[in-house]
Amino acid sequence: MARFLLKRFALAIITLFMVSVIVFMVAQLLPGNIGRNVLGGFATQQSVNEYNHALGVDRPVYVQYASWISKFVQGNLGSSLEYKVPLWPLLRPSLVNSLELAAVAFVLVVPLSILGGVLAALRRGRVADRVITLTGLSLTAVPEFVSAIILILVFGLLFKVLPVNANAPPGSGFFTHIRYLLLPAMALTMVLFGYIARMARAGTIEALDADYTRTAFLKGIPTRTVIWRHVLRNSLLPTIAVIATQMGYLIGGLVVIEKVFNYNGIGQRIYTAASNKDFTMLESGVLVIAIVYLTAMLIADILYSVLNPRIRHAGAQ
Amino acid sequence: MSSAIVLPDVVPTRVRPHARRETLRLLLRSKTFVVGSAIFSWWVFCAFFGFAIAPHDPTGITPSTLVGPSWHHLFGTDTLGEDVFSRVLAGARSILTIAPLATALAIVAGTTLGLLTGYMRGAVDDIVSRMTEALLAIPLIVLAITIVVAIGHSTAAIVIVVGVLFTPLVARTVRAAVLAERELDYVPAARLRGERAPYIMFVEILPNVTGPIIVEATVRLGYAVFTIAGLSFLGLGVQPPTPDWAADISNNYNLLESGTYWWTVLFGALAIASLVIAINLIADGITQVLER
Amino acid sequence: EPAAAFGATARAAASSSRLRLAIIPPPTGAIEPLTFEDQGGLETGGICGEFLTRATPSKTLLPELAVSWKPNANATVWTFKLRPNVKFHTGQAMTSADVVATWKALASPGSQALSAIGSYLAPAGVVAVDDLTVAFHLNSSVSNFPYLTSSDTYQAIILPANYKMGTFTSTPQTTGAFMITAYNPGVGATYQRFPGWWGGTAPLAGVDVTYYSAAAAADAALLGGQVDLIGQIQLATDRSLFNNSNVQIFKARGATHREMCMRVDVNNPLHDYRVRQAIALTLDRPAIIKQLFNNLADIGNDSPFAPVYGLARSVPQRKKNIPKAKQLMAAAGHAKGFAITLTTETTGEIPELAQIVKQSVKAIGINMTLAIESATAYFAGTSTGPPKGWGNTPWLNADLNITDWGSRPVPNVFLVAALSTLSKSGAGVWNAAHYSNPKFNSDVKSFLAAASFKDQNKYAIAMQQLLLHDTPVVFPYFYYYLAAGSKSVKGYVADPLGQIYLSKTSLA
Amino acid sequence: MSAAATPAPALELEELDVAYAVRGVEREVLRGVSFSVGAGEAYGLVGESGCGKSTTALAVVRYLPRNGRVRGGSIRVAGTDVLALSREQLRRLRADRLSMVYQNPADALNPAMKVGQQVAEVFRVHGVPRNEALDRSRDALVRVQIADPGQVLSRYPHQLSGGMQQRVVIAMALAKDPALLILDEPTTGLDATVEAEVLDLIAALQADFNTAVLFISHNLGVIRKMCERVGVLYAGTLVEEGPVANILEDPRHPYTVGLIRCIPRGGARKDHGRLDSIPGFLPSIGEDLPGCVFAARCALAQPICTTEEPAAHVAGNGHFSRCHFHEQARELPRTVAVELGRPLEIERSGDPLIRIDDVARVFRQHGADVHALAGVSAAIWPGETLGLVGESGSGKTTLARTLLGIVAPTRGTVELDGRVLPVLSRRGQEDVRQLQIVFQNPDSALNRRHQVRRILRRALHKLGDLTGERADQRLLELAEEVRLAERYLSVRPAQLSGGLKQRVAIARAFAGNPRLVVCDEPTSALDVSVQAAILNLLVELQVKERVAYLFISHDLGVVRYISDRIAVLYLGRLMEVGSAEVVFSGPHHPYTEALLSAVPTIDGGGRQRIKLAGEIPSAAEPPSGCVFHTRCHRKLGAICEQQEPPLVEVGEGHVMSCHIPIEELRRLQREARPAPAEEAAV
Ligand SMILES: Nc1ncnc2c1ncn2[C@@H]1O[C@H](COP(=O)(O)OP(=O)(O)OP(=O)(O)O)[C@@H](O)[C@H]1O
Ligand SMILES: Nc1ncnc2c1ncn2[C@@H]1O[C@H](COP(=O)(O)OP(=O)(O)OP(=O)(O)O)[C@@H](O)[C@H]1O
Ligand SMILES: [Mg+2]
Ligand SMILES: [Mg+2]
Repeated sequence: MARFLLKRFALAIITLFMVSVIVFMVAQLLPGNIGRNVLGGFATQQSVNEYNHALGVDRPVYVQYASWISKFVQGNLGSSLEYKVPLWPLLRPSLVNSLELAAVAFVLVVPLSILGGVLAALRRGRVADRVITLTGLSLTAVPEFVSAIILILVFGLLFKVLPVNANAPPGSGFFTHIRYLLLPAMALTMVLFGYIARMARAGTIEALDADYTRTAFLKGIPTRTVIWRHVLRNSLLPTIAVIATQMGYLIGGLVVIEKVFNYNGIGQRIYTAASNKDFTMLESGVLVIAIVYLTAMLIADILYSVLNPRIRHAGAQ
Repeated sequence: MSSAIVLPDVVPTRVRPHARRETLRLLLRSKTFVVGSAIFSWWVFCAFFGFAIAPHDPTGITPSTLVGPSWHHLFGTDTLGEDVFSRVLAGARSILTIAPLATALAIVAGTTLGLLTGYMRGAVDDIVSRMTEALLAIPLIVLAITIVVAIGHSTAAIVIVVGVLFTPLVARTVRAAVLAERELDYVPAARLRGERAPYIMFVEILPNVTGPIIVEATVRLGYAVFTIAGLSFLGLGVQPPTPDWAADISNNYNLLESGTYWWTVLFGALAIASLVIAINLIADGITQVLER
Repeated sequence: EPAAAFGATARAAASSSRLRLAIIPPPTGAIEPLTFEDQGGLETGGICGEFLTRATPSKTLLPELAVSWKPNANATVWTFKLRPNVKFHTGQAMTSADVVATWKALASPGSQALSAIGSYLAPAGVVAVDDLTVAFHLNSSVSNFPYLTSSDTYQAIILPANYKMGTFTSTPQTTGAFMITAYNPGVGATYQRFPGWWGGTAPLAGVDVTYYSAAAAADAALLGGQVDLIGQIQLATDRSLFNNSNVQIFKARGATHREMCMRVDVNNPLHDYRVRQAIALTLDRPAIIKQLFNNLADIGNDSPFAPVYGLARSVPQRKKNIPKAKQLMAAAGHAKGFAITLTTETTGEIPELAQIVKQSVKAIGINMTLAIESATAYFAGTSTGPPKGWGNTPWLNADLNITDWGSRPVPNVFLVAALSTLSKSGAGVWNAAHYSNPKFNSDVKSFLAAASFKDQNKYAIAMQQLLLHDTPVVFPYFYYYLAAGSKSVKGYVADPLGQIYLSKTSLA
Repeated sequence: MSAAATPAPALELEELDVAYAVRGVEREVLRGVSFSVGAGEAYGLVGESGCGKSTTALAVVRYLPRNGRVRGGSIRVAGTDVLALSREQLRRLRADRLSMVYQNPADALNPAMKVGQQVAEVFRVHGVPRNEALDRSRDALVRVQIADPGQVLSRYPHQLSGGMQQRVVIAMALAKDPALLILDEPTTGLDATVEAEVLDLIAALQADFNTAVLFISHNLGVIRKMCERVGVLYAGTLVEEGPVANILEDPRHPYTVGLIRCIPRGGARKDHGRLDSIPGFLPSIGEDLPGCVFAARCALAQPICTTEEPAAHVAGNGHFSRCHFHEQARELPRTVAVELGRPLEIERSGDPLIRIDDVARVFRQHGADVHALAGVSAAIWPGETLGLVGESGSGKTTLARTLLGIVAPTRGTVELDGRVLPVLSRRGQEDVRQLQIVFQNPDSALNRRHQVRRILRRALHKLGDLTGERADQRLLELAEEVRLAERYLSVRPAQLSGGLKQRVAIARAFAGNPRLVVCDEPTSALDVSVQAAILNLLVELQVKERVAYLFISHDLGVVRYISDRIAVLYLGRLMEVGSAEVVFSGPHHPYTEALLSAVPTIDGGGRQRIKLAGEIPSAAEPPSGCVFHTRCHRKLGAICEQQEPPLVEVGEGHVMSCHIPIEELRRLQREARPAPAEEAAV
């Protein structure tokens, strides 16, 4: 297992490298001369050149990449072109926010959708199944901004039970934070429920049809026990991976939701960076997300291999 | 015993009707598929004739702004006095041109890539797989936004961006299918006939992976709509006054908070939802039939 | 490290007498008085900063850090007496040295204030007379110069002589009633009441600013009771706040407006003044004002002379007149109309306005395509230098565009920067129509020099007529500057230019 | 019914009707099946694939697939009516009285749970405390002759070999000392040697537990070995039932007769004559069969057979047959003329067609080097058949693929007519044509999206250089040669039965008159009736085209029938090569000896079983010296562990790799076997 994880880790590193290359290339696409964008129209060409030189953006691309990435791995993310302040202090709170939101959404959606999926599987073909599957399908289908808006209307303005902005007032306690994050988290739940539930359902059905489940039943084990001990253990394995793959989206892909709830997540940061051509912010931000995502994947791998003896003993026979 | 009766091979043969027709029949039995395609075809119809059948000029600005739903204005009017009903009908066009084009692009490119990597394996495969992994590590919308901001949000740009970003995802699915296929003996059998790689990939394997590809295509289409709507909600969509569901929502959703004026948003939202749901229903139906 | 500080001070701040303020959109770039030019920036700076004088919607000028001022005979030298024992947030006392330092910087290259003052004032012209007296030696006579020293030249926040660029948000060092104690770019800022303020004690203990990028989110926050005040709102983007019993709208009639500029110097139909007139004649301005502002705007007469200025009122208002427009088109040889692209930005109601224009000009056969870009894209690129002196930024070079303009207490900037011929002195730097008319230029000079209102009006009328004829720019309306607050906000006065002046504001 | 004599039969089926709902339509699978299994009796259920064996079993344990339904009849287990039970009662029944073991042990065990937990569960349901349950589990494993139970209990299923897994499953099944044990093809998919082990085990256990056993299999040999009475199931109907010996030696139903004739028995060889076969195939489920279910394929069929359902005609001592003409059954005319295929005289003096010289192949599998082939040398002469036998994983397929060039050897060469052949991708079209293959599984060998015609035409084009007119012409001839009715040309493989598919595959292989065709277990996926037809076809083609075969199979009977020479492979090494006769009659290599002894024959008796010690070693770390020494029952001692015996000629054309001198072997093996059954049977 150790070597399995080592392999995964190595792969993650390679992937990370690829990400950095991709994002750097994409950033190069952004039009306009950095110095000009930053100094504005009235600056003289000469001062612009000086600025660019100071930034080193007049060097060949690969040199820039090298210096950027080498700084990055040393934990130096450089500073924002737009705000002219170090990046990390900007990104960190946003990242923390994103993680908080993701966490809340997670706590909501994972149990819910797994429950739904398993239930649907157990009631395969019956009404409950159809209902769960179709609701999930529909919820997933509705673009996040639509569901978000509706949630705001209902809970924020009609009943006034939940705050419509996700940012808890500074200094407020844990539960207040949660309260503030509830609406966006619910919106996310809507988006993800169908997807995860679907996977859980498929996995459970597969396990239900498996021979070993038959064996268990023929042993005369009570249904509930069979489901717990034999079916779920195998059926939820794939779901773990599925959930992990959503981390990227949960952390950095919430541009729309964050906009609607004016939540200062890393998605917003990157979005503004992109639209304001804040190259450094964009590059480092995306890389940070990638790191979080890959970490999540690694954790999933570990979980997976812990729960799945086949992998745990890979090579050991 | 030369007097042996040699029975000719006359037995009730199990020649079922043509496979493809069979599949179609099954599809038509599947409720989800039928409902889905019904809704979907309605929107396709609107994409073609929406402007024609719209009761009012979808881009006709009138002084009667924000009028609630009525017989004259079924879905009411928006802040510019444009008829929402007409805009919803006509709005199908923009999304139903961009999304399918993007998907088509992704499918064609992705399938080729998937076949190559799945059949050839080796270095190409590794590199592409890493690439895919890398792309998955970056939230798609973020990449999309960045590139669109970079190259400007023309229709072509969005089609290409979404298409390209979806390509590796499609490739991954196809690759998986191909990996399973290449283990089957008809592949070595072909090689033992002296067939060349391209023939094996496109003539032997491709027809056997159409199932997953079709499913993927429908699923992707759903995500394409989702993504493109998101972009256009963020203001990276078509130019006004061209009617566009997501854009109209994003222009009007601030009205909701007043409690009134819900009609300026609701119908667009329903339109998007119904379209994506329809697509998912179709995908669901196809999956069930193909994977039975 | 701002983020930490933000959290830190915030913890202490739960008292109800703190105003929760929504600013939209977030400042772009660093908060640097000398160089900021965006709404978010000037609002963030203005809350803690003060000026020599403060403009009011009623056009009267109030003393702030200056107590009195007077010109010489021909209004080329203005002498300001400064307020005694004013303290900076750093504790040091304000003297003429600080004012001179600030104003020399404002008059030097790289200062964004040049657009307002560059054409009259050189750094050398700013001199300290004594500890509390400063004299401005202008290179031409400007009768309404004091207005340019007011809060409306929003870069002109008085800073200590030893101010270091880039430290504005990290160390409180202005003179205002509130001192900025934390700033988190794109997220928010925190202000604390300044005990040593010369004006006494402000009612509010402090201000918590949250930046919003979507109006709807801010509205939701106000309606949901998460903010008390929104710096600027608009019917088009914040309709839900209007005729809502829980919301009070603060109006400031001013000269805030949109300019539809038509390049006069490229060879396309717009080159012909008759075409430009025709386009202007297709607009039904009262209807537009009703539709976009619910009548909270003054009608524009295609000149910067907003009704608030009371200038050139005698000139008849341009009205919608399709037949005439058609004639003009025909006369210009475009009876069949033509196709053209209108480039503009996604700011406030501008997209709607653009659509209305598109629809209006259909009547005279013009087929207009809209290219509506994000403000960033619209203002991106260079605005100086080749090819024609305006660089390559869309907003100064598109054949036909619509740009948002802030209010000014006096029309100087509009006349000098936006309509005069481009020159070293900084005139014409924002002349998006590339309009150039010697007569107009000289009228501008005379107008600026004219001491009496009567004379000013005379030149105004002349210019108004020139502009009506040449129509380089369509000024469809001057809309009121609006802010929105919860019912609990007391004593807040909206400012036409968007300064958020909170020293007299309180929460019930 | 004799079985009914015993007081409370362990199992009693009466007029059982089962149907599967396929797309809304209920299709009959079991049509009034009645039989009973007496307490302590072992009852066999045979029939070709798809006839309803598993369905019967699943119906008994009330675990039919979701779309399955018992439409009528009754099932009684030890007196209790299974169908009438409530959920809870059913659970109890399963917990106490009823057990089932099915085909694939790997799937039958939960991959995510330790074996220990899984076995313990059986006791836990009876409320036995955890650690006691564990102890009992240990005993259970001991009973199924697992060497160190503690070890096994703490492992996960995937860490056990197939044989081990099946033992565990059986242990679980017997742990509760059930009244009825259902075994559904418990050994299919296991290697001959392992199968023998497991069967012995079951036999032994059944003896001392005296549990009633319902033994399901399609292998008559196994049934004979394991059961007292047997029922022959065809198309969901029990067509014949009776004591095993009667059924096999004196069958009264044409179907049974046909089945038995299909099997290459005793010393049957291709040059002694063709095998008989049953034409056509099993009716698909739910087909409407008013008369005798077998009528369509029966050579005795008369009009009455298609209209009237035959009654059960009793032929004494509980032997009955549902056939209108049960007396004539034995005179069932052959469907294939016995016509002696003239033995091809093979000219071995000249150059061989193919020579494999010291071919080795190593696969890298997670970290370990798997030596699939370790220096194999062999030759095949034109027109001959070289049979290749060996347990699973011994390298048969790898050898074949190396020869074809699909797999590149890590060492050694493959020569065609004395020319060294490169790997496939570098072979010229001419060489490609020379060597073709028939795969084990026709489903995977044929492209399911291509019509038969297209498949064959392409083959003709690439291998036979034929196009247009001539191609069409040849196509028809080809179809004719493989007995493929023309109407099948225009369908897709999915619509063909296994046998027809294999015919298509063969036709494809012969499209360009190849000189060597590799047959990798070409019949192991087929039912015996079809297998016979395929074997006949292969022989015919060989006679006609003088093609050489490399014939791989697990089934020694089949190999013996079709091969001229036989090579025995073990862990990627040749143990013995010789003419079919010699290899079978001996003296043979100890391993060969063991293999032969493992095969259960219809004729019963046979040799006494030779137990092979331990498991097949992994090809990743092969034993030192003679790779077989770890399991060899004739192991000499140290020498076997240290020196690898050379492959020496021990008789003309008979080579062997063993330290024991040939004469010694002959003597030992004489003693071991008083009266060899084969010679008798020839
Ligand atoms: N769930 C199902 N739905 C529809 N048809 C089925 C189902 N399960 C089995 N069948 C069909 O019912 C028939 C009998 O199946 P069954 O598995 O009992 O045959 P079998 O004798 O066990 O065959 P084998 O020897 O291959 O195991 C076959 O034709 C099979 O295709
Ligand atoms: N592609 C491969 N990669 C890794 N190992 C392989 C590969 N192919 C075969 N092997 C290993 O080589 C050994 C021989 O395999 P092979 O398939 O030749 O045996 P076989 O005699 O054909 O078995 P069977 O009778 O089950 O078909 C086995 O241990 C197998 O695991
Ligand atoms: Mg079966
Ligand atoms: Mg094999």
